[in-house]
Amino acid sequence: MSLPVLKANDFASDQDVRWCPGCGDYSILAQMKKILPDLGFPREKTVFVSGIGCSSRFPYYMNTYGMHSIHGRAPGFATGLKSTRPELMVWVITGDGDSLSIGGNHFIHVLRRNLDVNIVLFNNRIYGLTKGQYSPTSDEGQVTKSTPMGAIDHPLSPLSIALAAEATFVARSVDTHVKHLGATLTRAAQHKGTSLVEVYQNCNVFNDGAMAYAQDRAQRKENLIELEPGKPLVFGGGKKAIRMVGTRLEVVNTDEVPADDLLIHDENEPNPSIQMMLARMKYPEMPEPIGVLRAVDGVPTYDDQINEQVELARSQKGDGDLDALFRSGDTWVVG
Amino acid sequence: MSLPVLKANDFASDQDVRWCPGCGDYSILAQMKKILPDLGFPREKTVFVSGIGCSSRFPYYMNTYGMHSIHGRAPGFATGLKSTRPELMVWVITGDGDSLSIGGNHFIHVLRRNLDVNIVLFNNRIYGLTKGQYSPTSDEGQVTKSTPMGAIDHPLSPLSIALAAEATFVARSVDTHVKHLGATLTRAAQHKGTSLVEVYQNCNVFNDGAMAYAQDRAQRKENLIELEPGKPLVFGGGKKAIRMVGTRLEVVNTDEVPADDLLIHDENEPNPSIQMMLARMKYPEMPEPIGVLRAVDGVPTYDDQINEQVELARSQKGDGDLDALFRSGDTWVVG
Amino acid sequence: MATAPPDQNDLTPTSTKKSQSVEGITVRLAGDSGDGMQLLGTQLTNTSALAGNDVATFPDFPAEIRAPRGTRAGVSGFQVQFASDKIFTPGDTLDALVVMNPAAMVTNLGDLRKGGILIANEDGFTAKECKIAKVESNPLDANVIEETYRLIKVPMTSLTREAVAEFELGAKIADRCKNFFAMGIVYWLFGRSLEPTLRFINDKFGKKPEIAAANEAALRAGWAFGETTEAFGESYQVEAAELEPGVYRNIMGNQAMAWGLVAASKLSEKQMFFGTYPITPASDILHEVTKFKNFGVRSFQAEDEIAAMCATIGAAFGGSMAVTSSSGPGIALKGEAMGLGMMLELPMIIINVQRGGPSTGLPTKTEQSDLLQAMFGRNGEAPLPIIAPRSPGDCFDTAIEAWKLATETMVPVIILSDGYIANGSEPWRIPEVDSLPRIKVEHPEGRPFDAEDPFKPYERDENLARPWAIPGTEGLMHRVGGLEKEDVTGNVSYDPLNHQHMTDTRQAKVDRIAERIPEQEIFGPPSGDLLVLSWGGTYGACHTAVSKLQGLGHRASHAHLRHLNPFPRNLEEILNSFSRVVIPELNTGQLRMLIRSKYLVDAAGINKVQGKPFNVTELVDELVEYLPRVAATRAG
Amino acid sequence: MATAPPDQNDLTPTSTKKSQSVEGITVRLAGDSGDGMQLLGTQLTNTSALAGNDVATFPDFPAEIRAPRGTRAGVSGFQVQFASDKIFTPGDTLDALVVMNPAAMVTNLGDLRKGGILIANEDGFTAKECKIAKVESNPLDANVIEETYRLIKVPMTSLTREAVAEFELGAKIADRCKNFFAMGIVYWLFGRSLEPTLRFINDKFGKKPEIAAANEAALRAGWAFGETTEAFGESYQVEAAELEPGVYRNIMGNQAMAWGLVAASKLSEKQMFFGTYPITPASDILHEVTKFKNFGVRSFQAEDEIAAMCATIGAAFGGSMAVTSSSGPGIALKGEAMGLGMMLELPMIIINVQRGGPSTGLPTKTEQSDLLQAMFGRNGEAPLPIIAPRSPGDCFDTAIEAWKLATETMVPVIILSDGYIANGSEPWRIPEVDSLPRIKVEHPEGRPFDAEDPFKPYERDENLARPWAIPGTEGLMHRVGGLEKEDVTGNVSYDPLNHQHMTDTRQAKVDRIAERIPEQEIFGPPSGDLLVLSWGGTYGACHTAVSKLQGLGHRASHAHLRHLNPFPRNLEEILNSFSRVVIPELNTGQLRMLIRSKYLVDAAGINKVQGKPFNVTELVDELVEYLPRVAATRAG
Ligand SMILES: Cc1ncc(C[n+]2csc(CCOP(=O)(O)OP(=O)(O)O)c2C)c(N)n1
Ligand SMILES: Cc1ncc(C[n+]2csc(CCOP(=O)(O)OP(=O)(O)O)c2C)c(N)n1
Ligand code: SF4
Ligand code: SF4
Ligand SMILES: [Mg+2]
Ligand SMILES: [Mg+2]
Repeated sequence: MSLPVLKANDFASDQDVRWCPGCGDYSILAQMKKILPDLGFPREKTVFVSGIGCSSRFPYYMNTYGMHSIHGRAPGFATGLKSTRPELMVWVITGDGDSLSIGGNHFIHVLRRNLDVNIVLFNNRIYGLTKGQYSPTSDEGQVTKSTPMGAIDHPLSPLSIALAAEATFVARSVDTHVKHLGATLTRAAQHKGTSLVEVYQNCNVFNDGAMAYAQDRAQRKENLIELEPGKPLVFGGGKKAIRMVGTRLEVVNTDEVPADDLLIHDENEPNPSIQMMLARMKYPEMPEPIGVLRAVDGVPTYDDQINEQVELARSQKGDGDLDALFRSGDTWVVG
Repeated sequence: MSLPVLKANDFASDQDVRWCPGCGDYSILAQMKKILPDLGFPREKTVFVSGIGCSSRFPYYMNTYGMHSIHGRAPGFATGLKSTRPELMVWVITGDGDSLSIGGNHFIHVLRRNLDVNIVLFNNRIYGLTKGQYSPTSDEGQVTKSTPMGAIDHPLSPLSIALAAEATFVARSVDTHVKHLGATLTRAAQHKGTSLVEVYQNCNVFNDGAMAYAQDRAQRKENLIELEPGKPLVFGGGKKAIRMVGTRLEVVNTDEVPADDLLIHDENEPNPSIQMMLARMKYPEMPEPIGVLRAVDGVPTYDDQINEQVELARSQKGDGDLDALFRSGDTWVVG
Repeated sequence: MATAPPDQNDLTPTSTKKSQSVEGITVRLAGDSGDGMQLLGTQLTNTSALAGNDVATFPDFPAEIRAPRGTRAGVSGFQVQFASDKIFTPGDTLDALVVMNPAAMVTNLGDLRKGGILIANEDGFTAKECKIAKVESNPLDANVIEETYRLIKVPMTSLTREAVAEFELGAKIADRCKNFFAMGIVYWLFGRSLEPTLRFINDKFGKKPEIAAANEAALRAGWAFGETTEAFGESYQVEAAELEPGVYRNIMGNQAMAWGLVAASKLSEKQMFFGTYPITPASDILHEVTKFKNFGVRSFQAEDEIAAMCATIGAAFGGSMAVTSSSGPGIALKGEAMGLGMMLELPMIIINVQRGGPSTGLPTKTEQSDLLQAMFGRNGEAPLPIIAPRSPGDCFDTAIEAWKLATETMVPVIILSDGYIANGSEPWRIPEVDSLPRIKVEHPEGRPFDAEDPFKPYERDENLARPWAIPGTEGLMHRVGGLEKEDVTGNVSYDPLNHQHMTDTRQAKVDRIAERIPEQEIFGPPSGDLLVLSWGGTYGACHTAVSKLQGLGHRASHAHLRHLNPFPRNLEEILNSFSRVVIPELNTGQLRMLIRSKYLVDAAGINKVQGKPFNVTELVDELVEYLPRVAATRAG
Repeated sequence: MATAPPDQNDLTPTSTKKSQSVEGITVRLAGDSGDGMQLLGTQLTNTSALAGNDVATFPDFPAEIRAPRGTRAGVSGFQVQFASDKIFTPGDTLDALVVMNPAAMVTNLGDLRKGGILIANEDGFTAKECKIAKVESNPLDANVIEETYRLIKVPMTSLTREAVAEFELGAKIADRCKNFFAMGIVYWLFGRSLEPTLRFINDKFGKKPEIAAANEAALRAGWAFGETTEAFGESYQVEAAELEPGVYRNIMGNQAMAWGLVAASKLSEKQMFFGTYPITPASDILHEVTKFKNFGVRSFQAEDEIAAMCATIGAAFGGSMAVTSSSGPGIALKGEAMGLGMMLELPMIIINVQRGGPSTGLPTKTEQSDLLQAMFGRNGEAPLPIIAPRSPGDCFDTAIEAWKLATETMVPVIILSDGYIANGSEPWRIPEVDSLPRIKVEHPEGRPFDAEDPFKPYERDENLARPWAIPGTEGLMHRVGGLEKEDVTGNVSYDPLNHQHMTDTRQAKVDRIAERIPEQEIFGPPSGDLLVLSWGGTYGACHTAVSKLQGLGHRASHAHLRHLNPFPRNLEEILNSFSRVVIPELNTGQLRMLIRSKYLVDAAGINKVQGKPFNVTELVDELVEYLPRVAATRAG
């Protein structure tokens, strides 16, 4: 079958985009429209499911099937959809509040089930749509509308939680780092099993610059490590890297330690403990890793298995026969 | 103030205990009644809050204040209670379904907030009260009423999830190992911040023997490691231990490797990555650790902080004055 | 395959004692949860059904999995009525009561009619057992018992031990056979064939031959005890009932619901997705449905009810027959997502097997108190159709109708079952599969995408249903969501008049269902002194009560609602044709409030909130109060 | 501290033009979300209130945080009515409309009365802006506009730039000052003092003196423009209204709610716990309440609404004044836990600031469609008291009353506010703190534990309230939970008659509140041709409409319900005293259904589901249809 060659714009719906000018969401939308044609998947087989939040308006802007559902529950909808229609490419679009506050439980469960969907978590560390309350990823002490004296909750790391749920694909990217973002989304799409991509996204209205250390082109070199499989974790223009000493990670200068001492990134390692160490690296104490932290293949997906059981049952018992069912067990005749 | 000396039985309510004969819950109840008098806390300052499940009947049997709430939400109730009444000792009693299925989100959030309550998670790897459906901790492939062809979800580890939420106290014990259980509950009670104790509990009606490897006195020596701070992780009657090679853990014979090579347990290490490795050790591939995996002091608790902000505000602005509030900003006089 | 008529089998001994023919018998078996009363009851039910009786059952088990042995809380009961006439309830007062211990006796005796047969396992009435049951002295010794009932004390435990001694099973296992001994007595007493139960024993314990043999020995010993002991004078015979000809089987409500769903799936050529979270008394639907994977059923035990509801909507969006089930507390959790389901206008089924409320309430007891929750338990104006089965077997038809309404209207349909019909059972005439109604479901076809003429997801047909375009269909890409949407295009719209129009339309599409469902039927004359209006699981009791009133010469009729939203189009006319309308409900008057509001009819209520179904007698007693005295005299 | 009367201040220039005195003015300011219309509106409101007018406001902002600049979706509006009489609504049709761009003009023009003043920022009407707003050609050029309205085109952007040129701010910042220029015009037109706004500018921009100076310059330039341009003939004066004497301030509904809560906390000597999850339009209550930590307020932003509700119950169990707030979708999520709160019989407040439904609906719009959800949105029989404020300022009293009812009844009380009153504002007479009612709350005292005489947590007082014994109290240890509980002891009970008793009692304790709340008041004669029955945020429109009908000579009265469950004890009598009862609601008839059902009164409805409040005129028009013609003539 020859597929028509689609362009980014073919994935744009006819609806006006309604994010604030300058919002990081625009860039994620642009990258999504850009990578989708290359995946070679027809528009009608692509579905975007979202919760509620600024980020969750995303599906309206895509010329695919879409569902703007309710707050925090997108993984639930995706589970029903993908389990019954495994041939579709399903994306889940969510925010930090949507996925980690009200939706934290569904988030864990979709990951542990390894449903073959791609989750893009727009992390702006704030509730955007409701105009600026702190979120589970906001900093301790952060002053927001709901925390005039500073937030007292200790923030959650979406990547840590995902790793604890033994997610099979865990990655991070940044709204302004468009190439990296596009590449990361592509890899997420290609992974079989649940893919999680956390995207640092600037909310320029309610939390402007909260992640400037990662978004700003100049700063990002010093503060981010672009992970590459099988390579050491270098940053700072190749001058610095990460070493594991005993059970801890530390920053070293590359010209001061032998290359063999450096920690080599293994995204395929099934035991997530070291990946968890990476996920916990936090600015300003440490540089933060972006790219694919974990990509483990071969773990059965929920959608495959639920459908395999149906096939197996059919092959074992034959296609369901209503009449036989009705007459199973004790029956008797009247008249 | 001299407190009356209480005995275990003083903590028993007048209600008949209604678990199945042989249920592991009895032993946990017995240990709780046993350790409470030694904590020297009056009964009226002790509160048990539970969700729904066999395990969640627990509060009815304690002669303390108690709330048998709704399914999965006990941490929520505990948060309201402890935030406003920090002087109370609050216990949360929950099951594997209650805490990890419907209640998974509240579980994570209470842990990340480090509310100073003690959570006892009765893990029988099954839904007991609803008569035997699989739970988030049931084995892959487990055949239950709701999974006639075997469960296809990959199980969750409560300890891993807790560690990812940066819980400050994470422990495990076993219903049949009564001494260890009592000691672990005591340590949980003494910890400031959220304490989580997972207890392997036998449901002899719907999942009998699922954890016999840990509950059976003979088997447990081979299959469990009793963690002790600052000590190597030995088991098998001292013959075997754990070593960390590169980024992985492995079992070694103690007489074959130098003592210095053995992994030493550090429950106080703030970075939970190694503790996560312990939490992931799973029978039959590995022995499983019991005892305190993690105990990190000095992390501010939610209840302390919420009350400190109130005090601080009072000291900064003075005790709230209604009249001043009403007259703040623009006012005018009529008549 | 239909089994051979039971009497052709010679495995059953024949009694030589006198036997009396009666129209029907109501018997309750009560013992400790561990005593196997539910099994005994099920066997007696099946056997009676196989004997051609009409049967109705009411199992009543404790809230605890296994409450401490011997306590009142641990008593498990099973009531069955079998009769040679059509019956609609498991009976009010008991003709016979079997009790295995003191707790069972004290908690159940109140329902035994004066002069009824009380069979007690004497061995279970030790001083220790009496203490556990919190009774002062052995209740069997009270004079009043022998004076009021026909008491037959049987040392079941010891007799069973003797009967199974040869198999050397050890006391514990041997004692487990005593329910079969009790069963033997009961079978003798009511002239039941042993054969179906012997077959059951064989199927169930076939792999453990001694156990099978011991149970058989206990059953036969019980039967022999009845035959030989002086205590029993005669046995009772209940002739076969005149049921509609056909092949029958026994069916429980939750089972019938599951079967109805799978039938609807076949009839609509749609594979079923069943997303749920376990909860009493709904879980058995999941347990049953999940067996039907070879019918294409995908069952999903979600992390909670909210996820279950959302997954159900997701599956509906994908084009499956999507179903979710729960009970009151779980339905409360689903409310927000149900509102979205309504807004998306996708077909699905939401089953509520009601239990005693509020909050956790009385999980194992029955109630009808979630009707208004079904109507209004969502934010905003969110009308959904509601239908309710009236008996265990009727759950089958209700499930099929729900799916038909859902697909032809494009709307989630709520089914309100309850614990009483869910766990009750009755004979069910097996339908010819070909006779079942096909359910035609269509999806719009694909076409090349045309930006100038985009697909219109909220264009409507004559039922006001929108097209069910599913992902994967070329060119029909569209987005749905919970924000108000523009008529026809489905785009987000904040336009005031559009919101009014969409609100009105969503209401109208539910209302219009009334044009397509059958008119309300009425049992009895089309006008008169009293209309008894009921819904759901109280059908049997209300029907029987009205029959009795009619038998007494009253001008009383019965209308039993299956459709609760919308109501049948002729309901108003019916209501206005009676001097008095009375609505019996197992709640404080929920249907009554809807009826009064809608039709301004001064309907009275008979309301029972006790976790139990209505008794026919209590209904009759209350209903006559609403009837003119003259009628009573007329009948007298 | 009350500020000095505005006219003592000489900062404001005085107009030399003619000025006409009018009774009231309704003006709407509309522009892009980025244009600062909400600020302009708030300033005009405050200034008018300070001038002694009665004022009422209606802000109407887009659903998006910042919808794309210049689009229709991005239009933000603020309507204010100020008058020399008491007024109850922000006005129906506009006397004046200020529009900053084409989108604002086309979306708002429909509400401007014929001959009304239309002030347009000419500079905002470029071809590009017209295109973004999707209008064909410049709407200012249409002849019909000049013919229908008094159009005044002002090149605000360029005039502002000129006015602030001296500060060399750069175009972007300079342009931000143009709302102050517009404000200057408006202030001139309605003879408003510049002083409060100058003070505001100083407070707000004090740290950036050039910005402050530029804004002041723009404001003064606008005023000067009004004074000098030919286009404006005369200005309008609205005299001070005769309000009850006292010290006044302006207050918004959500703010008043927060203040009422904190007042209730003080009055009951109970510290407040406020557990919530943000949602439009309720979040501002959280934002306000959380400022009051020095009042002992502990606010908890939970992970979701369920946790918020549960934490609220936990805090109530602990003895705090516990409050939660949300809007429709969040309330749907709380349903299950609300049922538990009811079962536990603990006092707490549950606030629903209603918004357009169903599902996500129209989050920024108003509606009254959650009344039946409040009544029935839980499983089982779970009655809860419901009260509703009628205006922004009334939220204060409602909060206090809710806490009083909750504590004296031991029950969660639901407050139904709505987006309209939550975001609207009105002058509020500041109460003397001493005049506010004390709320007496008692907890049973401790005593040594006595196993023989255990504490009875479900013993009741004359209000059927149970004792509020809190953890920490010696000897009173007890367990609560969601399973049905035994009367008096509170132990779990499956007893059928106990369940009936407890169900009846929970209902009775809510019903009995009717004995303690005031009788329903009525505006107008106690009997007549028409009773308008309303509730919640529609008070102002209904009151004004009925006044008009009365003014026309109709025998019409108005009863506005604050208590929705239970209803006031004299309501039936009132309903029966009128030939016709009409219930206007911003839903499809929810109160109507309750009234019809309960009182069998054939009440009609006026129902608007458009996300907008009622207009007085539309109400009057519809209401006269229910009045005898003769009355209309009588008036004519
Ligand atoms: C049940 C429910 N609760 C609350 C809300 C209000 N609400 C909408 S979005 C949101 C949080 C948004 O934060 P996030 O998920 O981080 O998305 P963002 O807007 O930052 O992209 C909240 C609290 C809602 N719509 N529904
Ligand atoms: C809202 C709600 N959903 C479902 C249920 C039914 N339910 C009660 S307990 C339970 C699970 C029990 O499992 P677990 O938490 O492991 O406790 P256990 O009985 O095994 O101790 C379920 C599904 C309920 N009571 N409420
Ligand atoms: S509020 Fe923040 S996240 Fe939302 S659209 Fe605006 S900038 Fe983006
Ligand atoms: S069902 Fe299992 S967990 Fe529940 S009481 Fe019985 S043995 Fe214990
Ligand atoms: Mg966010
Ligand atoms: Mg369990």
